[in-house]
Amino acid sequence: MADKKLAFIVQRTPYKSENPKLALTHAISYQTVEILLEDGDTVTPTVCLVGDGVIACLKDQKAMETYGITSTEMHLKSALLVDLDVMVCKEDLDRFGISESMIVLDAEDMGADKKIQIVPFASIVETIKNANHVLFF
Amino acid sequence: MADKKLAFIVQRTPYKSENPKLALTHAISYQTVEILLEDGDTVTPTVCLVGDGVIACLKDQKAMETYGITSTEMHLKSALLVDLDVMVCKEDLDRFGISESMIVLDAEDMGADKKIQIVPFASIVETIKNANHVLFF
Amino acid sequence: MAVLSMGIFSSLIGSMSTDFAIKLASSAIEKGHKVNLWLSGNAVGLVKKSQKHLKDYSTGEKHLIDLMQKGVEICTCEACTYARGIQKADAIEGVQWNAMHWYLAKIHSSDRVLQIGGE
Amino acid sequence: MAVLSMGIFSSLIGSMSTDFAIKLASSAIEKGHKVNLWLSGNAVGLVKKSQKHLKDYSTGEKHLIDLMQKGVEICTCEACTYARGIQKADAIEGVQWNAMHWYLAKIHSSDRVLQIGGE
Amino acid sequence: MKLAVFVSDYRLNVDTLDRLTSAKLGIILVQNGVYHATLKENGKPSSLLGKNADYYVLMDDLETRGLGSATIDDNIKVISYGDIVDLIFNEYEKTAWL
Amino acid sequence: MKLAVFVSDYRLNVDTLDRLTSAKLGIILVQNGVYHATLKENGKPSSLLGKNADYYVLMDDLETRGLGSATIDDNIKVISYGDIVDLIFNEYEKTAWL
Repeated sequence: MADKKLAFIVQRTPYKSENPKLALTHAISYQTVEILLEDGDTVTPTVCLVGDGVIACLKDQKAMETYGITSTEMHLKSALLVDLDVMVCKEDLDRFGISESMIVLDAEDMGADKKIQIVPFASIVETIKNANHVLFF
Repeated sequence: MADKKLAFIVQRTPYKSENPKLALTHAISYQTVEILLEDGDTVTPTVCLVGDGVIACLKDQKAMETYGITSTEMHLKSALLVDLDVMVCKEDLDRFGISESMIVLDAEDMGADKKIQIVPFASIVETIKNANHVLFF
Repeated sequence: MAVLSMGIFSSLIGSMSTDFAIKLASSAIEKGHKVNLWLSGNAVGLVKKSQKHLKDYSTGEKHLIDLMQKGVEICTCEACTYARGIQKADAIEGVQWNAMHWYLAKIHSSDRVLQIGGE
Repeated sequence: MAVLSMGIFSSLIGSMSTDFAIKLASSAIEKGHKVNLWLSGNAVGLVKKSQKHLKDYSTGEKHLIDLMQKGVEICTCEACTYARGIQKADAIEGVQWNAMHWYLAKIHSSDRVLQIGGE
Repeated sequence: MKLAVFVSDYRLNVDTLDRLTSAKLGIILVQNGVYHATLKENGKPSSLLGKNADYYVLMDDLETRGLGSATIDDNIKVISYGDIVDLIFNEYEKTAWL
Repeated sequence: MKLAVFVSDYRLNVDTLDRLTSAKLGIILVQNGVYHATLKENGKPSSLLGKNADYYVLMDDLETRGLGSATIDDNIKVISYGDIVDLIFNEYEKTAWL
């Protein structure tokens, strides 16, 4: 019986490679992983957006309307909906001049209790240190 | 009856994406294009390595020995063998400290008469200006 | 009417370059132009038929068919496609298979060329 | 003996990441370790069978078969693979098909994880 | 030379554009290139915007990324796919993709 | 934390590594990351080499790129795939791929 903590680190802009989106969808899949684990075993992912990765949380992404695909915003909301911790680096938001009013902060419209956590980079380093494994995207 | 001049611009390091290699193989294919053209029509490509693209002409690339694939060096030699003009930006070679002794200069071993042309960036701009179409890789 | 030839070298899913090329081709057709599309490198995966359109992923099949019906010529690089295990029998019908010189020949008769390279 | 799980997200041809992962997996096996390979994103193209090994292109099929014979478990992301038009009947035999949680489950029992991301 | 340069990424690893000279230069921001039109790192606009060029940005790609209502500088024209077709055929002779 | 960072590219668009702190840091240059070990732009070694870390470079990837006989700085150890396996399992606990 063990819990394994995983840190998913998204460091690059969305829509250039599939990887930022896949980081989210892979983290979200923790919800169903128990069918492949021994009883009592669990996996706890935390998603961290750093560097250019913070751009992923801009709100009102219309990817479905323009190109017929799910937006990264929607994937972030899905992550909140399944109770994942999603951390966004404050220093990087500040560097880009991205204010709280410009980003996804919650998924209340979908019924999620979790909220996006805007944290200093030091907290993300802590998350990496406390994780059993780290996945850089 | 017309000749169309094409400039193939390779701006990035080899082995990271397939594109620098594909620029060369596409240029090389001019050799057989006449079967699809009207009599007398021709295509004349010039390959230009600029920026990080100049790294492609380092010699003694052992891609076949290590990973079982044709090296970019071999593709450059094939380009010379089919009489293509291959220009390499002198300023960029200098910037990287790459001397003539470190690079492919000809394909004499394959029987090619053409040689790599080390030219100032201004000559590459001229090539772009004189081309009917430019293909950036 | 003028002729535009585009070379696409990026994967169907990921960079959004194929989505871009498909939309641009469609707009050029609507304006009465002729369009040729050359697929090479990782873009050749685009010709695999039976793509399942899941909303999380870009899709190409229905768009390619639509463009071909509107007169767009689409050709895949034979060697690139075979190297990835895709045979003619696996491919969307109507897509041409040829060597790289197809692209050069189309460029010869084009007014404009857009080579979508990058990484 | 220890367990290494690797996630591969890059195309078979282009970045050399799959070549790298295959060689690293092979070296780990030689040293007596257990290896799991998870294919997602553009890496799922790797499971298409009948890849023609042309010397200009990286190839995956024979290496995957070789690794599986040596006990490596290889799994492809179902949704990613279907989105690209590759069906189970098109795929190299022995490759597992599963949802993304397969990777997380393998990680749970791994000593080391190498997620090959990048662009 | 009348050159239309498509900038499709935010982090450009090539400096070709900086060194190219062209009688008429158009810079068309598409895909992640649209971030150049909206993001200000450390308060500064993208250095890409400081050239002697005509600037365009693709509306669809702004909207995709949550930037449909972002403030765009007056010297950058917001355009559609149809506009790109017209630019390529009517305003420029050659294209480059970065 | 004992972290092995794989650097797989020459132009890095991420600064995560610059900001990470780790008790023990290993930087393993693979793929186009090997150019960091050999290229000197404007006479200067790569800024990546200035960290408090143990450095490694993969021989196969040097050879692939025509750098098999290049001069490698003494503080960068030239290694094989087998060595990477041993490093991952014996010297470090976590890995990062840039």
